[in-house]
Amino acid sequence: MSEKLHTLTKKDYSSGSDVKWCAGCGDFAVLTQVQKVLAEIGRPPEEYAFISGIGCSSRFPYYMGTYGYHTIHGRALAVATGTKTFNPDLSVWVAMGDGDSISIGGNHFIHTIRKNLDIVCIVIDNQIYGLTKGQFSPTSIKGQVTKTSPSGKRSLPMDPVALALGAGVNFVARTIDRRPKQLAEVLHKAYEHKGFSLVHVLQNCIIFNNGAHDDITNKETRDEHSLILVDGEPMIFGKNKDKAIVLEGLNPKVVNRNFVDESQILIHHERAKEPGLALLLASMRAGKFAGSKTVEKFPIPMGVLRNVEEETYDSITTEQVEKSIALKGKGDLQSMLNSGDTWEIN
Amino acid sequence: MSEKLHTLTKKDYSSGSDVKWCAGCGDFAVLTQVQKVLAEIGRPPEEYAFISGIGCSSRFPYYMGTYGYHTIHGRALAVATGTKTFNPDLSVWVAMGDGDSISIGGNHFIHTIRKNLDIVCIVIDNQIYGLTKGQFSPTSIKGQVTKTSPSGKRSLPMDPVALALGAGVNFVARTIDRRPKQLAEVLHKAYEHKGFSLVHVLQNCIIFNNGAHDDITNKETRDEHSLILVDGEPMIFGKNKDKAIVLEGLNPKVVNRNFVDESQILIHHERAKEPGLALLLASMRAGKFAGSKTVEKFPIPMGVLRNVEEETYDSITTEQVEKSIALKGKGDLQSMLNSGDTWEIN
Amino acid sequence: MNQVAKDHVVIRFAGDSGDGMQLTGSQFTNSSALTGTDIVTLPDYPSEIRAPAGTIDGVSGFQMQFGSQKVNTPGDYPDALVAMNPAALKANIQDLARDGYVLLDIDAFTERNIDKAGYVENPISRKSLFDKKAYSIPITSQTLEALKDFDIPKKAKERCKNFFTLGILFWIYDLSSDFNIKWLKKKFAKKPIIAEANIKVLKEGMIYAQNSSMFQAQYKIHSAPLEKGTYRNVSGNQATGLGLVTAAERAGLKLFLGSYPITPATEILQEITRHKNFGTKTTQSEDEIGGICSAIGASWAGAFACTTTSGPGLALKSEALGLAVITELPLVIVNVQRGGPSTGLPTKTEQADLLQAMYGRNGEAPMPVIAAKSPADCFHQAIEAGRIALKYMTPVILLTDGYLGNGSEAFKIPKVNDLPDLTVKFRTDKDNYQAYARNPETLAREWVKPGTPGLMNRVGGLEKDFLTGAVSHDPKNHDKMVRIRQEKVDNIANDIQDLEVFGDQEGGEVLVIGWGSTYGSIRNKVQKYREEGKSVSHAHITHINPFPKNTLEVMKKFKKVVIAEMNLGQLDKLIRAKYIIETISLNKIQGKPFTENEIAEVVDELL
Amino acid sequence: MNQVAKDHVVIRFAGDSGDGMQLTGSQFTNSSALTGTDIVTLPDYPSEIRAPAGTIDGVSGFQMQFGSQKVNTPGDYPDALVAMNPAALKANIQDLARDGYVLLDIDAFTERNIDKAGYVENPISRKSLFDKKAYSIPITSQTLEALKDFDIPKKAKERCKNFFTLGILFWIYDLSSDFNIKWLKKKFAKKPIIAEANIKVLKEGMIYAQNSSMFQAQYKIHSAPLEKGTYRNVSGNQATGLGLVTAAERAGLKLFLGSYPITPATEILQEITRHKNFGTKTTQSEDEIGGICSAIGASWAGAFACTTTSGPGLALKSEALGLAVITELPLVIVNVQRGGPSTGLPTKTEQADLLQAMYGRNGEAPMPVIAAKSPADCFHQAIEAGRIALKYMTPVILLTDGYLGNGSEAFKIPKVNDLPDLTVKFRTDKDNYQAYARNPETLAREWVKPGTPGLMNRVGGLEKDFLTGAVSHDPKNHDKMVRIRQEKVDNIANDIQDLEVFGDQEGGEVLVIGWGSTYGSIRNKVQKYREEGKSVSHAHITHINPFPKNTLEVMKKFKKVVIAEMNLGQLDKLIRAKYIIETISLNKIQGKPFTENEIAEVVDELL
Ligand SMILES: Cc1ncc(C[n+]2csc(CCOP(=O)(O)OP(=O)(O)O)c2C)c(N)n1
Ligand SMILES: Cc1ncc(C[n+]2csc(CCOP(=O)(O)OP(=O)(O)O)c2C)c(N)n1
Ligand code: SF4
Ligand code: SF4
Ligand SMILES: [Mg+2]
Ligand SMILES: [Mg+2]
Repeated sequence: MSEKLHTLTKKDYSSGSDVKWCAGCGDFAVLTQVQKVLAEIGRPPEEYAFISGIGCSSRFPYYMGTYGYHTIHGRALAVATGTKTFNPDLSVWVAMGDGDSISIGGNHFIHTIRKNLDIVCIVIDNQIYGLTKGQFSPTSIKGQVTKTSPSGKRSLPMDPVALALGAGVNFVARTIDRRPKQLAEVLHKAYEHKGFSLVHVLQNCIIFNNGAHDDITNKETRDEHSLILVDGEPMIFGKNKDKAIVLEGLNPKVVNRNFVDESQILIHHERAKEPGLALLLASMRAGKFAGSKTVEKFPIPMGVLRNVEEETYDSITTEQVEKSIALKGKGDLQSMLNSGDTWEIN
Repeated sequence: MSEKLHTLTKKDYSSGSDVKWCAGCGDFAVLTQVQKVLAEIGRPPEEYAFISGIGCSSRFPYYMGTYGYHTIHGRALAVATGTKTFNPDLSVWVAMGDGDSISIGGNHFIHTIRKNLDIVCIVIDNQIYGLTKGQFSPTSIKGQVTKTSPSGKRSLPMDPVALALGAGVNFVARTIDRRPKQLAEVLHKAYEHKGFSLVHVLQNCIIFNNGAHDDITNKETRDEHSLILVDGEPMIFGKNKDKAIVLEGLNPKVVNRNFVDESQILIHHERAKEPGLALLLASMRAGKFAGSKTVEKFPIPMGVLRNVEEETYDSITTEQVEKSIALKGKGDLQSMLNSGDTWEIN
Repeated sequence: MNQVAKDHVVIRFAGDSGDGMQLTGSQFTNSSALTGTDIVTLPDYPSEIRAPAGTIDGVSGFQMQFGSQKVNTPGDYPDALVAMNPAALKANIQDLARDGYVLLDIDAFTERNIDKAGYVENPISRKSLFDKKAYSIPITSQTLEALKDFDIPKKAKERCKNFFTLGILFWIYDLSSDFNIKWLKKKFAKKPIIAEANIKVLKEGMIYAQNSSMFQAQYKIHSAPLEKGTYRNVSGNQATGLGLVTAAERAGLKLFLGSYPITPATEILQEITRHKNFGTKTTQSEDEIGGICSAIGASWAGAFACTTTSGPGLALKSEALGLAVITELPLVIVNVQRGGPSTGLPTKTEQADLLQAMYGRNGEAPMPVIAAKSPADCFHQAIEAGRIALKYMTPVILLTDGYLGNGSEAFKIPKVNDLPDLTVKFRTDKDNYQAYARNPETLAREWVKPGTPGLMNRVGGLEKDFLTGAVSHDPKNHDKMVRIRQEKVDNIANDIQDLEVFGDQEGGEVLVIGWGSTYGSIRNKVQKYREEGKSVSHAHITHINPFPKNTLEVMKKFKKVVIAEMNLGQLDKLIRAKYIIETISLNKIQGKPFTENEIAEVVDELL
Repeated sequence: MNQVAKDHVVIRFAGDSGDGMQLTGSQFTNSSALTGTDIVTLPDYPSEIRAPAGTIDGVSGFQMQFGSQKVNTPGDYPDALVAMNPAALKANIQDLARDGYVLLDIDAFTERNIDKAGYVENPISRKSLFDKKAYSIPITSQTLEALKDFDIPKKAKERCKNFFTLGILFWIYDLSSDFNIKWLKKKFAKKPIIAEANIKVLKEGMIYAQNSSMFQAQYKIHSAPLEKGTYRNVSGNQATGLGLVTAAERAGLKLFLGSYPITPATEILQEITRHKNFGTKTTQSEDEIGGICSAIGASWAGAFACTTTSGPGLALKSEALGLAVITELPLVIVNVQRGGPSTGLPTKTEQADLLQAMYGRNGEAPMPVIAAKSPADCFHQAIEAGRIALKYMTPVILLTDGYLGNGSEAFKIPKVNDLPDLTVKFRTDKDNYQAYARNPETLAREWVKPGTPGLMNRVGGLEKDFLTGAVSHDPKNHDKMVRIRQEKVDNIANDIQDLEVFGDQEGGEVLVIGWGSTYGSIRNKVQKYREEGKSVSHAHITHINPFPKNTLEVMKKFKKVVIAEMNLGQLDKLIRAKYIIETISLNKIQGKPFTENEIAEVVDELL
């Protein structure tokens, strides 16, 4: 590390390149918070590797004053797997769009989660293909009219959070470009979490899907439509904090807070060992699921849904290498070549 | 349909080709039950399309007396998407191994589920790569020693059922090669279910992973390790039916049946609209999850976990075509070519 | 007012992404086309990411050429440049023809904009910055003035300014505004006030030009001697989409398209999605592999199946292409080439996917490859690709590129009955069916639709018996099958048009061979050579695999053969390998076709 | 007993998958190698799916040749065939050399087995079925008899029968059983009774052969004049794995391998996974794309990164290869070719991925391509691939094939210090760093490890400025970069060995050019021609992209150039396109290299 550690600021994590997103694009907020959080963490910029795929959001690495790799569409996590497994000392961050991460990149998404690679993975979800100018993505809502769905999208959206839980994720949070404080908080926790840390950021594409998240950003409606998760606290929401989530059998239910006993209200535990609570929260898919016959409307849970730890892929890999050295001794090339059944020709 | 409908038998659904699986391979049981079930359904063989990828299990179509396509590794569902969307009259069945379906084929797996394509999808899971002679697969257990994990597999297994639920599956069942009756029952239900129907079949690869499912097939242990789901019935298991599942908060718990009130025992409802119950069942991952810090041991739930219906991709596609014809009239080539701004040169 | 007749004119419209330059350009194009001139257009979108307004990165352009002769390209150097702000001026001024002029909105030359464009001082004041003719017109203020009585927001008024520009150009080139006015009324049928405002501004523009003393002359481009018929303006991507729908109909089949968005191919998917009333089904897949695989699944089920993409997407489809080859199913793959390698230059054109199209898959997996030469030709080559695919039961790759896909030209609308009949017969006869028995002439196997009673069969990616189609590991059978798959493709040479020579039919000094979108620029230059009496000829290859049978014969008639392509010599490699003939490779990899000068640099030396 | 000296002998071991033929074969091979003979082996596994015991589909084979001269191939036609059951006999008898003999286990010729093999009657009774010498020996019953006093299950006793066979062969070829006995003791250290049993049976086999009157002679193969040194037997896949580990060590780097299992390449991954104590890290990815992408990510982080696969897998890696090209990172891609197209013939060999290796990606994406010629050569070419990748900062494709990968030969173990020094220097100097500045000689850019203070930079798949590496859409810069990437690869021609001629150095009648695994079969035949005094020479190409600088010069010295490959003429296409020279293409696509006859058929005509 550099000798004279000046206090690192946001600027130390900026590459200084012109940022080329559309004015008003939600990506700016994510960039700002990431840079701010890195400054707060205080590790020198060279220890970070930012990796992305292709998409508006995937331009991310170009704007970071760290090492960066803008790879190909959908493959950021696959590339990151090599980077982090090979050099676990790097702090590896991946930024991707909804299409990049769970359309073309879906297979790497679920498998990098399964492996529990120790990285921070930010999925910037505008529910549209931005860079290619407005086709639907897996997260677009059913019936949504886009350039490739003029008669309406034909399938229900895929939820990155639910998918990640299905793949066995240990840290997952959801937040939104318009809640910078929560975004920063969640990024801090994601950084601190050992293992794959998914941060799902709802983001507004002002050009091709403006207002997709209006219900949870508009002053008038947002409090009714979002459930801010606080570890150890009961799940209460609404402008007047008058609504609460209770359990009815196995299912969550929205109730008027005044009509239930406080003790009945579900308490959030992000570190609950069992995945039940996180799964339940992930199953609360707000109004976005229009057209579904089986999904009820709920406020959308935001914050850290789950935060537990398991061994990471990169650390087990390193451990296996170390064990092998301990067992067989540090590799010696000549002995490796000479091993097995050999014979001499004289 | 053919004029003289003779009573169809299992044989009518066999291609008559020599079956080339190893003696004792669990794949035989699956083949037999599928042929039997088709005979019971009674539709003529030409109305079925069996599609597979690459793997031992993917030889399936060659043995069926129906139309069949043995495609490439991991792509069976992608091919099936075209077949079924184009011709919804066909009954499309896909058979794949664990590697084929959720390793290389993982992206098509989650997206075909998301689209809710109306097919039957059989994942034959031996927790190993059979055809390539014994490398680990995503479903292999952590620490498992295989040809490519001589020091033990480095990650927890991926569970096809949990993954499918994360992707939003509406019908999902789990069964095993050694329970032919349950297998047949589940296949019938999968066929009847409109939409993507996942049948996860645990299967024994006698050559490369023999005994992987011993705990749930051995006479002595199986009743303690499997929870047979019966719609509308309480969840009871154990050799002496002395164990039961109850809910503790949001988490399932195994209890001695004698020490709880019958009414506390969880009742299985495969048609529950909310996904909570299915998610809870999927989170019960039996002893296989050795090495996990967060997963408790449970009996493995077998039978239909979830069975609800949503609109299917193929039917909405057809509907959109029909609506377009109703609106614009049946396509006329000359008018299509002449549409837009035209001018005459004389 | 004096009127000067001109043979052809090139105009480039440039402004901020929000300035509506694409619209202005196409409106002008259509109005001109209506007078019977030939037209070719090319939009130039800003590179992938939207940049801040007013910057060079945010400039959007649209170039068009119209002429009283066949015009083959949107032109090398604009005769007129419309620059709606300083950035547009800066980004384009260097391309202006020697005697060209600039038309600019002086209102946009504010200090802030000048600064954003990266100019140090106002370029208009500094004569030396461009010694070109410039018409500085207060377009924005004139627009606002014209609309002062309209009760609409100022923003909406400002948005009309491109119609003021259009009006000026209409006057300069003596075009009627009738078409435009009709279009505005239709477009804003629900907001008549906006239609009115635009119409008002358009007319004021025309009046302004007429009254101003700036313009010394009006230019007149007479109608071109085009074939009689009904025309429309089509882009290559649109034409490809229409061609595929047409091929399906002519085959009596339903179209299925499996695709994944990618620049610059996405519009084909978007076009086809609009024609559901033909029974067309499309699926936007999770990725390119899903795109081609779903198409293969549909083809197996009896569809006329297609997949569309650009270079990186074609790379992803490599493995599945092999499956289509070995299971011998019809399939059209459209590859709209862009700058490579890797993500490369996604919005620029290139011809560097040819060898990938030929060889980008494991094993011996031959596949016909054809290329369209102009936006309208995309329509015909889409049908040709369908014809070959269906007749020979094979995947076929159709190569176009960003220049063709985005560019447009006048398209003579064919009479449906004049189009090839591609009628397909499925096998339904149960007797003696063998899945890999071949038609002795085409070597195609028969197509059976799943669902057909009595013909149940299984296909797959493993090598198969030459007759039954059952899996076969027999070495001799494999050798036979590898050769027969090659023969089937080679054999198509008997069923395609001869290579035509433009120029010296009996041979001469130099033959320039091209393929794909360089057609127009090569043809123009060769035409000039010939007008100068020089022995330069042009042959343009549409069928690349297999080549037309007379290809060698044609080349041998010329002393020198130049192969011009936007890559490092890919067609050249194929020709040399096949014919063992000395050639001169002319390469340019700059995201655009050759200028006349660039061809001259090489060809002049040979004369 | 009379002993007959023999130059070389080819033995094929064939039996049911469970009969341990691979083991028997390699044990015999090692015992022979210890006497100093040269050896080459080739296993022939049953096709992908395990078939019922006793059937033709279930037959597993292992062929080996040993000789008192360099033997280059496992041999065309076996001199001895060991057939452990009727199916093994039926599947192999047609390949037996004219004067070859069969050794069979008569106990296995039960009615049931005869029937399963598809024989109508007992082939042994029907003399006409094979007019070859046959030794029918009651191997199973003799084995059981030998073990009658052993207290182990009958199954376990039966499993010893292959050692009885081995004993017989040891006697016939006068080999010592010492090595074998040692091996058994070690292998069954924990089950000494099994070791004992096998040793007993082995000795009984030798005694049986000696005592039986069947065998008129013992054959003696004297030791070959091999270079002095320590040898071991390696398969090509093993050698490739060892070569990659070696290259990393010689470069002072850690090896990273990202791979996905696929026949016949999986063993390389399996081999490398064993050498973790070198700091080697491997990942079995979710798919081939994950395999190459993780390798690219590791290379970017400073690893010596590799990915291994076979044809269909290489197809899937196409897109990512382009990313490695444009970001100019070192990477070794090993492609173990198999029969194509599509899934094709996964267990058979072929050379039909060459053009895919050359051109299978979008845009102009040149990449060095080299090929190994024998199992042991895989070791050296893995190092050579590493050398080029690291020195030139480029992905390199190493082509081997199923024949090399599974086959084995005697490998002279090099002294580590004699191996090339591949030491790599990472850039750490902060001053004046430009990400795309190039070494003027190699044209390589510098390698910076993320983590290095002060050198933070961003790379990616978009076209980049020739110096700074920043994204650039400039047309001229793109043209320059496309050409420089090509030049960098072409330039490697200055840094590789000249093409060598075996035969007429000054030129002659016929030059046979080959590449890859056909080396042995071409060399053998050419050697015979030369012994007959005929002017036939052989040149074997290792570096395919770029070719050695003297390639044209070499070819021009010969009247006829024959290019022999296991495909439809892929190297031939490259040579013709590059050198515009007439060649004769000799092709075979039957899953195995040429026999001498097949070469003669073409070459004889030219003499
Ligand atoms: C292999 C490949 N396929 C397709 C594309 C085209 N493409 C680029 S970005 C993109 C999707 C962008 O959407 P998303 O990932 O949601 O990012 P956003 O632009 O919305 O931030 C697509 C389809 C590509 N570059 N490469
Ligand atoms: C593109 C590609 N990659 C790899 C392979 C090699 N391969 C064939 S089957 C298989 C996995 C088989 O395992 P699974 O899917 O679990 O099926 P099983 O054989 O166990 O039934 C692999 C890796 C291939 N054929 N194609
Ligand atoms: S198109 Fe949308 S996502 Fe892309 S930069 Fe613009 S606002 Fe942001
Ligand atoms: S290898 Fe395993 S999965 Fe494959 S056929 Fe044999 S027993 Fe079945
Ligand atoms: Mg998006
Ligand atoms: Mg398996």
